[in-house]
Amino acid sequence: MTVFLIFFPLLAAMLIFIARPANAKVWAFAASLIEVAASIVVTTAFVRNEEVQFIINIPWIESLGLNFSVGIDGISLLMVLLTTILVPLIILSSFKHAYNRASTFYGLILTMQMALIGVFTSLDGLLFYLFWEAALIPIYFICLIWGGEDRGRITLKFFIYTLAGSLFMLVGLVYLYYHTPGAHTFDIQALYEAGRSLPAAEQSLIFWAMFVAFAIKMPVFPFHTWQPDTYTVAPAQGTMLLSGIMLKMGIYGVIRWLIPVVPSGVEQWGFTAIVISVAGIVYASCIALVQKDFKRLIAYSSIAHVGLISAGTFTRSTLGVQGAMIQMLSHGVVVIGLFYIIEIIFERTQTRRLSNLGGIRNVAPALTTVFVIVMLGSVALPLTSGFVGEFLLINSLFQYQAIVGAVAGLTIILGAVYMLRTFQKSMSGEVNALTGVFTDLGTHEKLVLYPIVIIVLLLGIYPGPLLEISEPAVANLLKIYSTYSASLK
Amino acid sequence: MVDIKLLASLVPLFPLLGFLIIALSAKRLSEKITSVLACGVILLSFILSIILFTHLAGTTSGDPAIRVSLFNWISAGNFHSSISFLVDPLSSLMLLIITGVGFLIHVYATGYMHGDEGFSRFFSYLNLFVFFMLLLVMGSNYLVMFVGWEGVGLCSYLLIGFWFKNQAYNDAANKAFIMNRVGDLGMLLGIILIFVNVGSIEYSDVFAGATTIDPSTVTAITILLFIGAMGKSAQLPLYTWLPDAMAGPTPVSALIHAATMVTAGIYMVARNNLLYSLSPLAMELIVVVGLATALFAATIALTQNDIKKVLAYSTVSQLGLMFLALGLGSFSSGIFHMATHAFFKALLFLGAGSVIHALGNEQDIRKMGGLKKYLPLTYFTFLVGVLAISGIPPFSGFFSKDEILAAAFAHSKPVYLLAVAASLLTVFYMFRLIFLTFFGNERAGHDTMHHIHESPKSMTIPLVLLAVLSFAGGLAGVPEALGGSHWLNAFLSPVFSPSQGILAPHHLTHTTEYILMAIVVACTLGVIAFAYSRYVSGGHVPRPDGQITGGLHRVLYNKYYVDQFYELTIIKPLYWISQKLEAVVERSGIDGLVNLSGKSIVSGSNVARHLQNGRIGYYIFAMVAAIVLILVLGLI
Amino acid sequence: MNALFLICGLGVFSLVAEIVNFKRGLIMVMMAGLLTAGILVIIDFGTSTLHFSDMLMFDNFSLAFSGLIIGVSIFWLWMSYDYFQLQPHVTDRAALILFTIAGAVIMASFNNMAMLFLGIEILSISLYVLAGSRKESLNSTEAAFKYFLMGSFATGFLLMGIALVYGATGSFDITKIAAFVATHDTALPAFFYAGVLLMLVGLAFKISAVPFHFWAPDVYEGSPTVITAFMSTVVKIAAIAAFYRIFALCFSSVQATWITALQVITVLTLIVANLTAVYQSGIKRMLAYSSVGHVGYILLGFIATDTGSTGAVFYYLNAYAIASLTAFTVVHELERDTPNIAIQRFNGLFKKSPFMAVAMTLALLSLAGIPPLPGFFGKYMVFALAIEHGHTGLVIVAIATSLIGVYYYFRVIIAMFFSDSAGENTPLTWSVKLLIATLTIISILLTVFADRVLNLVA
Amino acid sequence: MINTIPLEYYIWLATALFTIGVLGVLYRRNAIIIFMCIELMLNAVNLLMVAFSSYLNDSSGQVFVFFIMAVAAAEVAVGLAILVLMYRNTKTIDINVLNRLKW
Amino acid sequence: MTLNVFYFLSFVAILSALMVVFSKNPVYSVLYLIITFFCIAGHYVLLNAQFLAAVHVIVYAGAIMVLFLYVIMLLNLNEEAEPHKTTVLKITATICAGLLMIMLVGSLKGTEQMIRQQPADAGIGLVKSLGKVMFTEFLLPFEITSVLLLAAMVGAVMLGKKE
Repeated sequence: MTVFLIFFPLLAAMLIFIARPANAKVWAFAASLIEVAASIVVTTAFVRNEEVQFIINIPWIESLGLNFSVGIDGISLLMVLLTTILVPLIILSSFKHAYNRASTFYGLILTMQMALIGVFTSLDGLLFYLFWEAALIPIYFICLIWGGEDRGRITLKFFIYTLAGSLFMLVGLVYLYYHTPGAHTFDIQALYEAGRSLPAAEQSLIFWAMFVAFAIKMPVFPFHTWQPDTYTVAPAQGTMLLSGIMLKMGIYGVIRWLIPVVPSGVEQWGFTAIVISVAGIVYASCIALVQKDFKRLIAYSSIAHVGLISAGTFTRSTLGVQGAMIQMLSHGVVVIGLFYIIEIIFERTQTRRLSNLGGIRNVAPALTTVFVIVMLGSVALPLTSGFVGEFLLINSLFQYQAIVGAVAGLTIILGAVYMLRTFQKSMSGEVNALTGVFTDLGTHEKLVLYPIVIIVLLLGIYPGPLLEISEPAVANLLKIYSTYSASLK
Repeated sequence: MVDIKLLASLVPLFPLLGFLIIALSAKRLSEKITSVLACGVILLSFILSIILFTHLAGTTSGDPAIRVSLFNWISAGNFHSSISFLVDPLSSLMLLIITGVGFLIHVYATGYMHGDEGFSRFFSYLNLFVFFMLLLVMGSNYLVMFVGWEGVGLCSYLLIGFWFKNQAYNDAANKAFIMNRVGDLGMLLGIILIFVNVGSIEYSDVFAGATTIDPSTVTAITILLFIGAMGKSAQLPLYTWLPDAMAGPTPVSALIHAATMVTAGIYMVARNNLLYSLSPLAMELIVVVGLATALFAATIALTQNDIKKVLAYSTVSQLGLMFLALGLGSFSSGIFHMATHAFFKALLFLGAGSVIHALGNEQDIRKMGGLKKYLPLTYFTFLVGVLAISGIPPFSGFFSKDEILAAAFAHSKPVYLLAVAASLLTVFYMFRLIFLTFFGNERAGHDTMHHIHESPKSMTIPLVLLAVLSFAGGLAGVPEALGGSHWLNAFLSPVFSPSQGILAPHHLTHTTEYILMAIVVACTLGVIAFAYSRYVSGGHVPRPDGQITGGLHRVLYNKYYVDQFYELTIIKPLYWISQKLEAVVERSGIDGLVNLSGKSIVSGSNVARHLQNGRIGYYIFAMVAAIVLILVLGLI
Repeated sequence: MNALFLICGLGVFSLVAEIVNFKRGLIMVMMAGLLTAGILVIIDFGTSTLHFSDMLMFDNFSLAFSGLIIGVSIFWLWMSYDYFQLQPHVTDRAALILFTIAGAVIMASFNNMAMLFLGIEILSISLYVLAGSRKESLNSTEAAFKYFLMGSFATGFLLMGIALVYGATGSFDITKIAAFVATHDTALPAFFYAGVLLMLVGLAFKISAVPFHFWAPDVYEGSPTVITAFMSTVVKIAAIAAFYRIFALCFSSVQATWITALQVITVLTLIVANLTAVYQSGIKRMLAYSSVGHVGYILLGFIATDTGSTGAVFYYLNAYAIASLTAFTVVHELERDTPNIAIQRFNGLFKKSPFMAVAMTLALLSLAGIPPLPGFFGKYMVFALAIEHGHTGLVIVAIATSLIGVYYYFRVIIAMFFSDSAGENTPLTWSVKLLIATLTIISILLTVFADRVLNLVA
Repeated sequence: MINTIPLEYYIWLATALFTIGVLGVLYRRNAIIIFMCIELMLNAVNLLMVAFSSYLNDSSGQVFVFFIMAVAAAEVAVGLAILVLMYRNTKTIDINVLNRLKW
Repeated sequence: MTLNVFYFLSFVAILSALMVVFSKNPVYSVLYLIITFFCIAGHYVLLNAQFLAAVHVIVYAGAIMVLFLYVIMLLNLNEEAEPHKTTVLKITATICAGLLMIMLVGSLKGTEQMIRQQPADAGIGLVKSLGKVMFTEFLLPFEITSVLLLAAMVGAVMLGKKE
C-alpha cells in the first residue's frame, strides 16, 4: 500500500510525460484523486497505535546499507494526508491557467508528490535523503520553467542553498551510519541507536549538520533568505507546493530524524534552536509589515509561522510536537489558500503591489469571504485551524520557558497587524482602475477555495480525530528521547 | 419535560444557525426574511435564556449550575479541553442581558439598516456576534471563553469596518482588532499559566485547586488575565480603540461597544473572583486602572463634539467604574452596574442612532440643537438614559452606582472622592450632550431640517422598552438601606461566596449610606444646574475645531494626545525598525552574505581561470614546480 | 585476453579495409567487433588468469574495467558515426581509435610496468594524432601540439619513476614488486620513494589531476568534439584504472609516501577545476573542467584503498561516463555547423527539442551529483569512504566544490529551460534519439541496480 | 669492469642528464629543441635502466630500454608530424605563440 | 682506468647536453645531442650492454636525430627563430631544474645499501641472453610494440599528408 502511495504518482507522471495528453490537467487531477482515495483507504486501515504500519522493506544497495524501507505511523499518516489532499487542490487551482507544455507541468507536480510522500514514509536514512533531494528537482524545474522575472538566478540560489544544507545532513547520516552497531545499515532504528551511543560532543556536531538542513528547508531565520525571492518568483502552483507541503519536510525531519537520533545534541542545542526560531518569528513578522508585494508578504508570514512550529517542536514535549503536527496541516491549507487568492488577484489585475490594489471587496464578495476565513486561519483565530496549533505550540513554549513563550506569542499580535493591513489594502476601500473590472470567483476557483475554507474550519472546530492519529506515535518518539535523557541522569 | 441541558446548548446554537443561514444564502433572502430570521433566532435564545434563568432561580437546593459537555476539542498529551457549557447564576444573568438587549438592538437595526446594501451581511455578523458572546459567557472552561473572547473581537472588527469603502473605518477596525489582540495575548498566556499550575482549564478544577497555587503565580495569572480584560473592556492603556470603534453602525456601538462585548472583561474578572481575591496586588491594580480610566475618559468626554464619541468615552469611563467595583471586591456591584449600564448605554446609543438617522448621518453636536420637538420620543427616551447614567434616583443607575461608591467609601476615602468626581463629570458631559442636542437653537443645515423625521416603529419600540429597563432595572438591586432585599446579590451569591469568604468586605451602616447618597445626589443636581446654565440658558456652543484655545481644553479635546503618543512611541518605531531590518539586516546583511558567497565564487573563478593562460612554457613550469613540491611532500 | 586480440585485429582489419576500399560498413563492423569483444569479456568474468608470463592479469577488476571501456566505446562509436562518415581517412581514424581502445584495455589489465608503459603510449600516440585530426583547424593543431609536448614530457617522469622503482626492487612485475615492497618495507632505498612519487606525477598527468591538468582544458576544447568525448570517457576510465591498479594494488603498503601528495592533489583538483569551470562560456571547455573536477572526486576514493573503494571508483566511472557521453552527444548534435559552441547555444533548447533538453538535464544532474541519479551514488560512495577513513575535512571541501559544480552545470540547464531560443532547430535522426534514450535508460538502471555494478569488481 | 664504478655514479649521471633535459624544456621556446631535450630525458632514463640492469644482473631492464627506444621513435615520428602541421598553419615553432586556447 | 673512461664520457655527455640546451642554432643542438648519445653508448659498453649500445647508436644517432635534422632543414630554422628570453625566465628555469636535481639526488642517498645479489654476469647484455628474455618473458610487449609503431605510422601519415 505504501509503495502504491509512493509510486502511483510517479507512474501517472511518467504516463503523462510520455503520452502528452491534450488535457493533461484532467488526467493529473484524476490521478491525484486516486491518490486521495488510496490515502483514505490507508487511513481507514490504519490502527491507531504507535506502531509503524504498512511496512515494506526491500534491499536495494546492500553494500551501502541502503534498503527501500518505508512504512506509515501516525506522524507519517498525517503528513501523507496533507500531501494527498493538497495536491489535487493545487492541480485544480491551475485549471484556469493554460500553461505551456502542460503535460510537463503536471507530470512534475505528480513527481513532486511522489518524492514528498517518500520523504514522509521513509524508514531508511539514505532513502529519506534520496526522496528529500528528489523533491527538490521537480519544484526547481516548475519554478525555472514557469516562474517569473529573474527566475534563473533566484531558483539557482534556492537550489544550491537547500542542496548545501541537505549535504550537511548527508554527512551527518553517513557519520551515524558508520556508528551503527553490527553490520552498518541506514535503518532508522539502528541510526537511533547509533546516535544515542555517541558522546555528547559528537552528537552536537550531528545535531548541527542535520539541523542546518532542516532549518534551511523550513526555513528558519537566519537561513531563510532564499525563500521570499523563490516564493515570489515561482508560479502559483510552485509556491503552493513549496509552502504548503515542502517546508513541512523540514519540521518532519526534526521530529523524526533529529530529536530521537541525537537526544544529547538536542538537549544541548535545543534551546538555541528555539531561540533562533522565536527570533525568526518576530523578525519575519516585522519584515512582513513593510512588504509592498503581496506574495512576498505572505512568504515572510510563512517564515514567522514556521518559526513558531519549529520552536514548539524543539520543546520536545507532546504538546509542542502535537501542536506542530496540527499546525503543519493548518499552515499547509491556509498558506495554499492565501497564495491561491494572490494568484486570483494577480491573474485579474496583473499586479501584486498592495498599493495598486483595493476595493476588491466591492465586486467580489465570495472571494472576500474566503479571504477573511483563510486570513483568520492565518492569524489563529479560535475555531479556525490556526488556533489549535498555535495554542498548543505557545503552550509548550511557555512551559519550556515562560519568556520565550511570551515572545513567541507576539505572533498573535504581529500576525494580525500585517494580515489585517494586507486585507485592508487589497480588499477594502474604493475600487480603482485595476480592480474595478474584477470578477468574482469562478467555478474552479470555488472548487479549490471552498474545500480549503471547510478544512480550515473543520480543523479548528474538531481537530480531535487528527490529533488522535499522531498522538501515540509522537508519544513514542518522545519516549525514545526521554528515556535516553533519563538514562543520562 | 425537555432536558435542561439540551436547552442550554441550544442557546448559542440559534444565533449560529441564524448566521449560517443568512451568510450562506448570501443576498438571496429579502430584507424582510432576513430581519425576521435574525431577530427570531435571538428571540428564541432569549426565551431559552429566560427558561434557564427561571430554572436556576427556582433551584434552591445544592449547586444549581447546569453543565453541558459537547465534545472534546483540543487534547494533546496531558492537555485536554472540551467544548462545554456552564450555566450558573452569573452566566444566566449575562445570557439575559445579551439575548435581551441583543434582541432589542436587532429589532432596532432592522429599521436603522433598512436599505443598506450590506443588510444581510450586517445581520449575519450580528448573529455571529451574539453566538460568540454566548460562548464567552457560557463556556465552562477558559478556552471556550477564549473562543468567544476572540470571536467577539472578530465580529467587532467586521462590524466596525462594516462600511469598508471608507479606509478610516477600516483603520479603526484594524486598530480595534490589534489592540484586542494585545490583550488577548495576555489572556492566552494567563490561561496557559493556569494550565501549567493546575493541569486543567475547567473552571471547576481551577477554582477547586486555586488555593494550592503559589500566591505570586496567582498574581501573575490574574494580572495576565486582566491584561486581556484591559484590551477587551477598553481600560488604560488599551482603550483608544473604543472611541474609534464608533465608526461602525450605531446598533453595533450599542450592542458590542456598550452593552455586551466590552463588558466581557467585567464578566471575566467576576468569573475569576476567587483567583483575584487571592491576589491583593492584582486587586489593587484593578482599582488603580479602573479609577484612572474612569477619570481619564470622563475628562476627555467633556470636550468631545461627536455624539457617539461622547458616549464612547462615557462607556470607557463607566467600565472603569465597574472595574473599580471589582477591584474593591464588590463583584456583584460590578455586575449590577454592568447590567444597568447595558440598559441605559444601549438606550443612549440607540437614541443617538435615532438622532443620527434622522439628521442624515450627522454626528456633530455642534450642528444639532433644538431637536426636542422634532424627535419627541427619541428625546424622551434619551433623557431617561441620561438620568439613569447620572444616577438620579430611582433610575437604575442610581442603585448600581451608589453601590460602587459605597464600596469605594468603605475601602478608602481618596478612592471614593475620585470615584465621585468621575461620576459627576459623567453627569456634566451627559447633560452637556443632551442640552446641546435637544435644546437650544437649531443649528443643523436647512436641508437636514427639512428631511428630519422621527424614526420608524422598529426603532422607537426598542427605545421605549430599553427606557423602561433603564428606569426599572435598578429594582433588581435595591439595597437593604432603602428597604430592598438586594435580590441580585442573593442570586449571584453562589458564584461570589468563595471570594467573599476570603475578602470579607466592609459593610457600611445604613446611616452612612444615606449620607453618601444624599451628598452624591445633591452634587449631581448641582452639576446639572451648572450644565443647564451653561448650555441652555447661556446658549454656549463648543467652538469649531480650529479655534480651540486654552492648554487644558486643547489637551482634553485632543484626548491627551494618547493616539499621537502611541503613534510616536510604538507604531512609528515599529515600522522604522521593520524597514531597517529589511533594508539592512535582511537585504544587505543576511542575504548579502549569501549573495556574497556566490559572488566570491564567480570572482574566484575569474582569478582561477587566469592560471590557464594557454602558454605551454608556463604550463611546464607549473608542472615542474609541482613535481618539486610533491617530492618535498613525499620525501621529507 | 581474447578481447584484446580481437580489438587489435580489428584495428589491422580497418587498415586493410582502406586497401579494399571497404568504408561504408566499417563502423558497423567495428561496433559488431567491439560487441563481440565485450561478450568475450563477459564470458571470462569471474575468472582470474595471468597471460604471457604474467604480463597481463585479467581478474574481475580488469574485466570489469575492460567491459566498461568496450561498452562506452560502442556507444561512443554510435554517437560519432558521422565523424567517421563525413570526413576523410575513415579507415585511419578507425584504426587509431581501435588501437586506443586496445591501449585502454591494456591499461586496465597490465601486470607489468612494461605493459603499463606500452598501453599508455599506444593510447597517447593515437590520441595525439586524433586530437589534431581536424587539420584545417588551428585549434585542433594547437590541441595536438600541446597534448603531445606535455604528454611526452610527463612520460619522461613516468619512465624515470619506473626506472627508480625497478632499480630498488629489481623487477617490473607488479605482483613481484608488491611482494618485495611488502617484505622489505624498511630496507628500501630512498630513491624507491622518489620513483613512486614520479610515477604518481606521470599518472596524475594522464588522469589530468591538478596541477598536471593544464593540457586538459585546452586539448579538450581544441580537439574535435567526438574526440573530446572519447578522451573524457574511455581514456579517462583507462587512466584511472591504471592509476588505481598501480597504486592500490602495488604501492598500497607504502601508502604513507604518497597519501599526503595525493591529498594535496585531490584538494587542488577539486577546488581549481570546479572553480575555473564557473567562468567558462564555451560548453566544451566547461565540460573539460568538469571532467577534471570529477577526477578529484574519484581520487577521494583512492585515499582508502580497500575493497570498498574499488567498487566506488568503478561505479563512479560508470555514472560519470554515461552522463558525459550523453552530454557530449547533445553537444555534438548542437554544434553541427559551428564548432566550439557557447552555453548560449543551449538557450531555449527545451522549447525546440524537449527530448534533448531532458536528456541533457538528466546527464548534467547526474554529473552534478543530484540524487537519485547515478552520479549521486558515485559521489556518495566516495564521500562515505572518505568519512569512514576519517577524512571529513576533505569531504567538506568536496561538498563545497560539488555545490560550485551545481552552479555551473545549472547554468546550462537554466539556459535550456529559461532563455529564449537561439539558432535553428536541428532535427534529430532516429539513431541519435535511440542513443540518447538508451544512455538515459542505462543511467536509470545504474541507480536501480547499483548493487550489481558494485559487486562486479568486489 | 663495472665493479670499479659505483652505482651511485650512474645514478648521479642519469639524474644530471635528466635534469639538463628538464632544464632545456623549461629554458627553450623552440619546439624542436624541446623535443630534443625530451629525448635527452628519455636517454637519461635509459642509462639508469641499463645501469640498474647491470648491477642487478637482470636483463629485463635492458629489454625495457628497447621498448623505450621504440616508443621514443614513434613519438618523434608523430611529434614531428604535428610540428610540421603546426608550422604549416602558423609559420612558427615557438611554443608560446600558439595560445588561442586558454582561460 | 675504467673509472677514468667513465669520468671522461660523463664529462663530455654533460657538457654536450648543456650545449644542446644553450646553443642558439638548432643544428648545433642536434649535433651536440648526437655527441651526447655517443657518450651514452659508451656508457652502455662500460655497463656490459654491448648490444644495446649498438642499437642505441643506430636508432638514436642514425634514425631519430636524422629525422630531427630533416625537419630543421625542412622548416629552414635559424638562430633568429627564437625570440629573446628574459632573465627572469632563465633564472626561474635554472632554479626549478636545480631544485628538481637536488630532490632527486637527495633521494639517492640510500643507494650504498644496495648490495649486489650475485657476481656480475657479463653475458646479460649480449644478444643471446637479451633475445631469450625478450621472446619469452617479454613476448607480449614486444608484439604490442608493433601495434604502437603501426599507430605511430598511421598517425604520422595521416597528419603529414596533404589533403
